Amino acid sequence: MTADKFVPAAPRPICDAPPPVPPRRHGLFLPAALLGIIVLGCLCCELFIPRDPTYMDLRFCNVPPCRDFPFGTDSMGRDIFSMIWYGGRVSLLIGFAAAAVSTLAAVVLGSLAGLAPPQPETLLLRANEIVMSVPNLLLVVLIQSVLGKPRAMGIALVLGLTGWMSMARVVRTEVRQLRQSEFVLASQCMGGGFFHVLRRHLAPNFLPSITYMAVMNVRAAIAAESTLSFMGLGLPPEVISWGSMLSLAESALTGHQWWIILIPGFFLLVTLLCLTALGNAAHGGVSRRHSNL
Amino acid sequence: MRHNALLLTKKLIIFLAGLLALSMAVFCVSRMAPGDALISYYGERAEKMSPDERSAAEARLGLDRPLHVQYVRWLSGAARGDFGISFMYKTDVLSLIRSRLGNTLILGGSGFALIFFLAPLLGILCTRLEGRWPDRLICRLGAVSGCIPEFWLSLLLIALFSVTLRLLPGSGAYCVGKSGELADRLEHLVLPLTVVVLSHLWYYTYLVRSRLLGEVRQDYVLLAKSKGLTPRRILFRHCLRNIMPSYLSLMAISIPHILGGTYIVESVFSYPGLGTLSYESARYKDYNLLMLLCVLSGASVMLCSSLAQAVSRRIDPRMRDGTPVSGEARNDG
Amino acid sequence: MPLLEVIDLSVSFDTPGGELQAVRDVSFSLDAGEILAIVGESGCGKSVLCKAVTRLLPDTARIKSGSVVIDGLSLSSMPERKVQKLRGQLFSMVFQDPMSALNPSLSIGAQIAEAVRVHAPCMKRSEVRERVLELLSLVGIDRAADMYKLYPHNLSGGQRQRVVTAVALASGPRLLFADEPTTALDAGLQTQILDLLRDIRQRLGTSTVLISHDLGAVARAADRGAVMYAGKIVETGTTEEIFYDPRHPYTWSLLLSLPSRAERGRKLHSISGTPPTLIDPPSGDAFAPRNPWALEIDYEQSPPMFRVTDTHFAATWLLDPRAPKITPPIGGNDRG
Amino acid sequence: MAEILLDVRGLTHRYAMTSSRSVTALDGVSFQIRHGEIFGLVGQSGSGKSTAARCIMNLLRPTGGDLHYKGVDLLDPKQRRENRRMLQTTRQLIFQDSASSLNPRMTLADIITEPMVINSVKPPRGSMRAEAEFQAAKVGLSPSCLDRRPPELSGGQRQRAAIARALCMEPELLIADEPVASLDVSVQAQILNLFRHFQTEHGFSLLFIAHDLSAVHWLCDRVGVLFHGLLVESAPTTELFENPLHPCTRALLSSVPLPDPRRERQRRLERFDTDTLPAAETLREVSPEHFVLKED
Repeated sequence: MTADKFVPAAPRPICDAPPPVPPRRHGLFLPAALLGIIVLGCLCCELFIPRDPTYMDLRFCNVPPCRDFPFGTDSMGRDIFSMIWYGGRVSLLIGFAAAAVSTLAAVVLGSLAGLAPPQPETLLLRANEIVMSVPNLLLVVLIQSVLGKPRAMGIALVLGLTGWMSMARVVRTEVRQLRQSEFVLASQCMGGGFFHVLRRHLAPNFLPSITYMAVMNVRAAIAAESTLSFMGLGLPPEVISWGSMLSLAESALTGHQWWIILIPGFFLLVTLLCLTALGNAAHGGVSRRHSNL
Repeated sequence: MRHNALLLTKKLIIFLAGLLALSMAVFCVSRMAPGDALISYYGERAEKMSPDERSAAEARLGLDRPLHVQYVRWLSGAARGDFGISFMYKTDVLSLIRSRLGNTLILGGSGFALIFFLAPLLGILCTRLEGRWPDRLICRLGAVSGCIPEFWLSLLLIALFSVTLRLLPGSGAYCVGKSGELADRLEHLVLPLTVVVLSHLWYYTYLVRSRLLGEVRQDYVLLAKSKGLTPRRILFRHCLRNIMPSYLSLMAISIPHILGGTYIVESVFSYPGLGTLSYESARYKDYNLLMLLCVLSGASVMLCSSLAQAVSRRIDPRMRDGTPVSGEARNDG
Repeated sequence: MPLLEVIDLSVSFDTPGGELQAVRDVSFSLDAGEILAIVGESGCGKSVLCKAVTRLLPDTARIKSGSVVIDGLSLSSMPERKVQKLRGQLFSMVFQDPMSALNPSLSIGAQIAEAVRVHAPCMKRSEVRERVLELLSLVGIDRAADMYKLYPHNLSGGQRQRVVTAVALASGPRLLFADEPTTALDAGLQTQILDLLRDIRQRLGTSTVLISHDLGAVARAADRGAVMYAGKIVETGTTEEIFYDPRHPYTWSLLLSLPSRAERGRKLHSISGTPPTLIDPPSGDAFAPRNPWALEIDYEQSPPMFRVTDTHFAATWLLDPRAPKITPPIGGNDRG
Repeated sequence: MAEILLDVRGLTHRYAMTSSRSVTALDGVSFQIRHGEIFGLVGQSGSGKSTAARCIMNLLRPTGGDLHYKGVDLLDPKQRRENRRMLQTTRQLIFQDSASSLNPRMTLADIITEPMVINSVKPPRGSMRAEAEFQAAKVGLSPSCLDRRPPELSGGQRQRAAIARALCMEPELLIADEPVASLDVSVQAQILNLFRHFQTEHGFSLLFIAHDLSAVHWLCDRVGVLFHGLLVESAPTTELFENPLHPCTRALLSSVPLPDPRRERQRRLERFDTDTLPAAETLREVSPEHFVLKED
């Protein structure tokens, strides 16, 4: 140590900004890739499916998986491998269409309730409560009977119309919270109009939870379609979807044809799981504070 | 005292108005739907009827009147406790429901009880071991079980336990002629109950877990810890107590939800309960049955949500004193 | 022998950005009946230090080195179960926000009674009640019997902090850690709570470690002070020494930036820049980049604790005999 | 004497708690702010300081009283609509908590230029980015901060950004609601210096709301003391601190901590009980500019 270091230091530039926080990594690759494969496979199924999925070849009923029929055939002699990809289209379409309807309804009605003065708000909430009080299954059947013969888009509409209620409540509370937040007040002080506040402040803060809800709606709609079709309330067995494929499952139970139950169900489950993982990622994790316990 | 009576009356009026609105909506929707109600009464025969016979039949069932007249007739009957007859079963709707209600209550009630007790226990386990393998395992399993559609899970269980292993019965509530035997009933209950519990348990566990995780991040946990309390005591006496109001009100709201969840399970397992009944009534347009089922479930939902409010008002001292829980003191700094 | 002795304590957190060194080689001691104030700005590690000493840190924190000895018991090497038995009895804590530190759904009587009963499980109901009432009047709450059944939201901020203090005192601890007990309160209430701490020391002989960012609180309540910056104690001494004869440039800057010291209308002294991040902190004196009195060596080597008097130590190269003499902006014979 | 910019007369606000119960946050508060003056509003927490600020910014609708700003009646919707642009640009508010008053999903550059975007002002320095850089440099923020979002920055940096946002429209009345309450001592000094510097440079009027009396003493020209929604005393700063007349003011002054152990330990708190406050009082001028609430 030398004495010449004991001299007043020359002023040095001060680094003001803290270093950027490294982005957190989610284990998202697997679900995204799986879902991508399933969606792509369903969309481009004409390119690779070996047989016409609607063709009923009565010579080959209930064939277990083998080289000709990788996933076996069902009780009407259709090739399950082809049906999976072809029917997935319908299932995914219903899922996305229904989610679009229900998310739209939830966002519009939820925001209305969140922005409305107390009196109309209670009215909206009451109405919501009454609709929610009918078991979902009954509601679906009711609306469907109004709409008439089951078709894919009809089912999507029905599922969309019955799936928005709880989402609307979430939207309402979020809108209320955001509306009272100080940065919205600040923007109003500066003269920001309704649409400015909506575009610059509400929507960006709102997007994660909307995405989450939309993804969860897709998930719920796909599951509901399969349940309905299985119970004979949805698509008839002639219209191929994962749900209608499973509607043959009950007879397959007694005949020990496991592939008829397992394979479509497995695809269904994988899709639902991937959607859940993606939805949770969009929602963001739990708060980063530490447990005090 | 007077204040309370007034409040109660107000609630009662809101409740009745809600039921009225619900019944009106269901009435309109179901009658406007295309399809033939006579099929449920006369079966195949309805399709071969001549126009005269048809109108006679409709007149006999009161279906020829204008919609509002039909509704008023239904309403006045309902006020006297007469909900009409089921077109399909040709018996009084009320007694029909009464005969099936018990089965649904056994399945749904025991499922509800299991979920009600297991969810906090699992939630506490997860909170205690947050981030370690049991917590992660429960979360993963929960995510999977929450995704499986109920009917498919039922199919898998039936395929495994009753078709392949032949251990447990896969359909019905009891074997023919054994409706009084407890063991037989229990045996029939195992599989449907498993499905009901598995498909709902995760959701509630997750809720309890995330609430508890929020609680253990509060400062009062540190104070309790610096008193010298053990973590278990803090969890049970402080954290669990604090989430109880919201948990109880959530569970109260969920009663109809869990009961509704049994509908699908019932129909897969051909379990004679309200689920199969409501499904049939909607499908075959058994108007009176449908109306009563909807009104009943609506009433139960509304009752349960008032129950939920009452419960949380009673338990939470902040609500009991009439102070809003949050957003009141914020106005001034 | 001092009641509390902390030697070379270092605490780190594992964060996504790397290892955050919240507390770095901190040593201090506290005698029985003494009030020591640890002052510093937010993020300097004073709260972490307090929680590390009382073993209340979350799982993500690691005590890397050092030892904590309270009343001859080595706390840092003790299993958690044993520490649990000592909490409340040997040492106890008062927290910053009295609203969140009290459980909102238990009555304050129940919360104090719980603290009484932890270490005296055989006590009778009536005795517990007696003791709770005694504690409530000790912390200056009138009409204790009426307050017993009230809930935290029924009380005002000052009363809540008094209740928290009562909880902390329930089992007669010898050492009290008060983590920013006055931050959430109005100035008048701050003074009252600080006076309460002194009053308790007077009556029960409880030693107190007072953690604060407020120099006024230190001036009112503490016998000794320790100034913390970027995870280290940079200066320690009696309160008089810290306020009337500070030696560390950071202490100077803190005192000079107070508006109550400044002349009306004259620019306030302010510290430029922001504190360093404690993830990978700079070598040398962490305060050097913001220090107008910095020496070249400050950027290279961190200073040791230089002795000023037997009670007064400061970690700055300015106290080295080789350093140039500068006139301190505060100190010498300046009496405020 | 400069002309009056903001005239508050008999401002009253009640928060409705339930249909039957309400809490009076402001009770007939009157004060004036002149051009180029710093007016401090002090009081304990819950004395109605923030409510006053929000009423003046038209964020809350007062239950009674008159508010005039530059001759515009702030409570008259018609006049407000006619002068909308003037009101939006010349009145600015800085909140206490910069963490919640800045949108966590916007970058600092966007935050600082937001008022210009809203009022579609053509940036005098070419682009919005250049404008943001200019304003940031003025408040001492390095340009590297401009692409960050508020949660990544320290409290002091966020509050600087909030000030930059308020100043970029060159306001005539700046209302700062406890702008330094949640900041550290050294950062507080930086921010207070900034206020002082900009006030002398731009000559705007500042309504400075605080509970820290030493900061108010250092910064303000005139001070008003609020107590439970009542303005009990208002006077030029030195006059108020040297000659406090109302017991509330004296109690408040006696609670200021001193960074000096010997004097601090001798300081005695003056107690003041709410019950001793007489029911009917009016504000009277006892010496020039010094108003005290006195019994009729």
